[in-house]
Amino acid sequence: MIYAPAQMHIPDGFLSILVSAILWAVTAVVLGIALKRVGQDLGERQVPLMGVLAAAIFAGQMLNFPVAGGTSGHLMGAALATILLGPWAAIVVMTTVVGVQALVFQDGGLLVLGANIFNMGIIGVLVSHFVYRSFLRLSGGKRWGIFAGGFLAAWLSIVVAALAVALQLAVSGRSPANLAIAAMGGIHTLIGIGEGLITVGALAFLYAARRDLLQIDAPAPKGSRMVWVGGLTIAALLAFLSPLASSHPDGLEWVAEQNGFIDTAQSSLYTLIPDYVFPGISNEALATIVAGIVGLLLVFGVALGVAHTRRKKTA
Amino acid sequence: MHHSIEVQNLSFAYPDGHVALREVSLMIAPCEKVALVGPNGAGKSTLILHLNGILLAPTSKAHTTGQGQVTVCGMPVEEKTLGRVRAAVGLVFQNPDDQLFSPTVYDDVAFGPLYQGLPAGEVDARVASALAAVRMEAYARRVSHHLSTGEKKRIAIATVLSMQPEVLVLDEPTAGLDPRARRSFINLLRDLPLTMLVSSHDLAMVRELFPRMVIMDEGRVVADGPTAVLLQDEKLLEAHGLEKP
Amino acid sequence: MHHSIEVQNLSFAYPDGHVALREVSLMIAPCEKVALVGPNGAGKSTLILHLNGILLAPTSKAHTTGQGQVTVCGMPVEEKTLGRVRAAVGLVFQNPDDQLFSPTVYDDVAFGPLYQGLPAGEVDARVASALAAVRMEAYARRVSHHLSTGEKKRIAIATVLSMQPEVLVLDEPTAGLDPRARRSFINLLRDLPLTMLVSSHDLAMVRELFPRMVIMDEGRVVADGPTAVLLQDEKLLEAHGLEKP
Amino acid sequence: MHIHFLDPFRPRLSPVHALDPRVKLVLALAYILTVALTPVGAWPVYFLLLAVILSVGILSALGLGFIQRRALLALPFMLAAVPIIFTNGETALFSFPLGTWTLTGYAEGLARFASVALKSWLSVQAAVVLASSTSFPDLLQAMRAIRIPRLLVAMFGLMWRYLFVLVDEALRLMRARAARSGQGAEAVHRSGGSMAWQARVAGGMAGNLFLRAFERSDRIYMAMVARGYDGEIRSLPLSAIGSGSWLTLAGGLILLILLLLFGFLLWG
Ligand SMILES: Nc1ncnc2c1ncn2[C@@H]1O[C@H](COP(=O)(O)OP(=O)(O)OP(=O)(O)O)[C@@H](O)[C@H]1O
Ligand SMILES: Nc1ncnc2c1ncn2[C@@H]1O[C@H](COP(=O)(O)OP(=O)(O)OP(=O)(O)O)[C@@H](O)[C@H]1O
Ligand SMILES: [Mg+2]
Ligand SMILES: [Mg+2]
Repeated sequence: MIYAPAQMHIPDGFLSILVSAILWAVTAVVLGIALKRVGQDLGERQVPLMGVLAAAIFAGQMLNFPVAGGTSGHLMGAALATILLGPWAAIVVMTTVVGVQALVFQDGGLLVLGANIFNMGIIGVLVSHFVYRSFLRLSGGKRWGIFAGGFLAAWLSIVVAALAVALQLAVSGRSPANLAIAAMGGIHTLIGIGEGLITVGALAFLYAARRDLLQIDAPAPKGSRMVWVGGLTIAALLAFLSPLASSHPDGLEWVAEQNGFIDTAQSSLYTLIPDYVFPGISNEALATIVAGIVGLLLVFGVALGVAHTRRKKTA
Repeated sequence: MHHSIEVQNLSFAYPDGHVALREVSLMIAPCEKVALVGPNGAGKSTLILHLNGILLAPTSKAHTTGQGQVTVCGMPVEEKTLGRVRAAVGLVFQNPDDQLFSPTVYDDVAFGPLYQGLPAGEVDARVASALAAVRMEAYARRVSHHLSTGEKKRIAIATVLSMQPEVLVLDEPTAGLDPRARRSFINLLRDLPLTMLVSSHDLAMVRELFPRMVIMDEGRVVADGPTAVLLQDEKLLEAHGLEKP
Repeated sequence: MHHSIEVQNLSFAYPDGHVALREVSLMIAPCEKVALVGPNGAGKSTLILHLNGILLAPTSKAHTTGQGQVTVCGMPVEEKTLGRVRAAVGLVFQNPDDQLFSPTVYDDVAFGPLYQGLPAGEVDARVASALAAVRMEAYARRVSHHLSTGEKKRIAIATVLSMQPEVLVLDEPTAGLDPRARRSFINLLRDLPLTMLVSSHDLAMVRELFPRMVIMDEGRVVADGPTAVLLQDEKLLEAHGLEKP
Repeated sequence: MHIHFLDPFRPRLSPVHALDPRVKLVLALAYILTVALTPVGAWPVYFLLLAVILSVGILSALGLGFIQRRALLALPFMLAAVPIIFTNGETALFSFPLGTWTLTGYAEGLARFASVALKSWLSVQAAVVLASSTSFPDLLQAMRAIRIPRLLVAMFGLMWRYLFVLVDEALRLMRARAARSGQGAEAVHRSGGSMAWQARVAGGMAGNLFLRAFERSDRIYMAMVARGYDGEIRSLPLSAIGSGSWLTLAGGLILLILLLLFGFLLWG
């Protein structure tokens, strides 16, 4: 496969319905704000600019460099997008990228798309913005601030997104907290270094060729203080939560249990129904009958469909 | 003495099944300058990509989509000679923007020598002499991105000259140049003392610069001979979508 | 009757201060076909961008970096005539990939009519006739990125023909085409019954297709006259980096 | 050089391909939702869901081998769920020594893992069939129909269009780098450079790609403006959905609801 970015796209089935739904809701709200802001900031140019840059991020994820042992480093691009476009446009761009990856390339599930956008698009962007802006401010827009800020923003965006994935898996009861956090965190601490180095390389190129794109002296866009605070909060929260969760896995287990409990409660509601609808038939018997009927129908349908296509082809 | 380039019976299909080369054979002697012409899709670029192992002839196990053998400066092109083949054959692509990916001209020209692991002093010397060969000494500290197309093309050539190749292979070098830049580029090519294989649609340049010409169409070599003779053969040219310059 | 294109004393500087046009004047009568030639950076593309108001002459307040007046089909090009000007002047850029930005050929050709606010049925009819004019009827449902460069160029022309313009302005239409595609493209241009202004480095095509030729250099019009005459003037050509075809 | 193979769409003459893309998108999402809601341990339902997706796969004439190969993409992620076999449950199923530890697998954990793996496998098959039987322009229509914001749909369209152009650019960049990655004749020098330098070069390539994308977006903007674009996103009206497609939609949804009910019923 020519295209293989960091393994961070959660497939369907790996998050509980509740977690997926909550993250969809959060993502939808943030994305709504971002879409509105972007229209105000970029005006008519927004569509071509962001569409093409989303394609550039996707293509950029294919650029690799050899790391030890036949593996290679790749770019995720959230930090680079944030530095070049500002947080709001970056959120929209990353949403487009992650969306196309799921829809077209099955990289990440559709039901958990909200979570994947949240991890790579929103968290990654907020944290990058927070780090990069802070460094710019600290260094007064000097070279070292740009490069050090870019490196740390990229590194942190990867690590934080990975920790978020681990936490979501644990809360969904799909992976024990201590293992997931240690594994995801550990691996991505290394992968993040690659992301950081590539980002710095890209910044060096752009610094030489088109310094104006790095928005060094640009006034912070509207609403970016909120983003900055958001980034700070998320970074702090995860830095605090992850070690806590992995040293006390029981806490998260408990959440996972509650989560499972909700799933259960929800479904036991439905289990009442059949007894009213089909009085006198035991569940097992019903199961067999329905299975038989549905199976028959399916086979019948397939046969019909195949015959139909044959006829079309020969016609 | 060995030939600079020896292609024997090379066939190749892309992964999607499209056959791009069919039993191509081609010999080029040291210091010969040969033009490769033919319509779009003839397979010129595909052939060129074989000459430095970016596409591999099927002697290597991993690639079994074709057959044949490519030998460059006496080395068969295969997995384990790749490094040395790439140092011996300098490949310059059509669009210079695809080749200049470093912040400054210096960094770009230094890529090859640095990759080879040469010591810093040697790298410096290589860069200086490569830039001198394309007459761009003054540009070392410039940002490639801001140069004109003609200047970028020269730098692109310098990026492979710094590896001191024996053979220079260029894909459509004059495409997109205005007449003035084209003229100065032709003069540059004339002066470079290397074996040269150049693919082009610019038959006027071919007539001026290359004593020998190879015509490809639909993956085959359909003619190979003195440029002056082939360019007189209007029937041949027309049959392969070419026009007398 | 009015001229199709009337440019009077147009000067223009880019925001970075670079002066790209200096007192350019140019009149083109309806159904005339005129070529615009000159070295890279002469200002050809900049002039062309003024003809449909992408860059605006300084009659509008927002743009005060130059002076002069552009009139197209009797309408002064300014903020409030933009919609009609853009329908009257069809602009085709050099790189068809930048021009075909929609997923399918149909969507691209329908873009102009859609933004003119035409009803769906009329849009359909416009698309069909534009594709017929470039002889690409069968391509409506195709996806742009699967097309060859020559096909893309034709579709790019269809995208502006669907707006039924009076004037067609093309920037370097034959760049990057192989001889066969170039030939068929030249035939297409010959057959289109529109006023035409075409910028090009391809003097052979200019000689064949355009009775009148305008030479620009460093932002000025340096010659304007019958192609046959100007192409004989070797001194003039050489002074402006051109070569007799 | 072209990368047509990136496009997962495989044109075929099949009822699945012929189905209205809006109906297909909704059914695919409903299927995945059903899979997600089906409780752990409701094996017959999983079996039926598998029968459904395999049937659709056969109907689509894409070839089950093709679908399964693409579905493998989600496989590496399974590793993340493996530990629950050993940490979850009471009924010990098997155990083996691992150095000083003993690793015990539990029945409940195994059931949970199996259902996660199954859910993921079933869902990804549905996504594969959707993407391979629907051209992207059709998917865009479907997205418009289910009220995804117009701006977002427009960006999906542009991104997809330029994906191919820019991936070609990225491949050419990598080719150019490979062409210059040579090795000296003398073996004294180790070739390849340091990892940090290689990463910086890759970064330069990314910067180059971005810069050209920026400049391209300017030219695209001009091409759009030249044809009347004013910042508003307009599109042709959607065509009506045929009655056959409505029927398929209704039938599909009813089947999925039945399966879901059945799952809860069996599980309870
Ligand atoms: N990556 C690829 N996958 C599949 N087919 C390809 C690929 N690259 C090129 N081809 C096809 O192989 C054939 C030869 O292409 P090639 O690029 O070698 O032609 P060319 O002679 O260089 O043409 P041009 O003058 O346009 O550069 C063409 O039909 C082309 O469409
Ligand atoms: N956006 C811009 N900002 C600043 N300068 C520009 C810009 N676009 C073009 N220029 C400069 O304006 C001058 C005229 O450029 P223009 O593109 O009009 O030339 P051209 O005649 O079309 O050249 P070519 O044959 O290369 O297309 C050039 O010197 C160019 O560098
Ligand atoms: Mg080629
Ligand atoms: Mg131009």
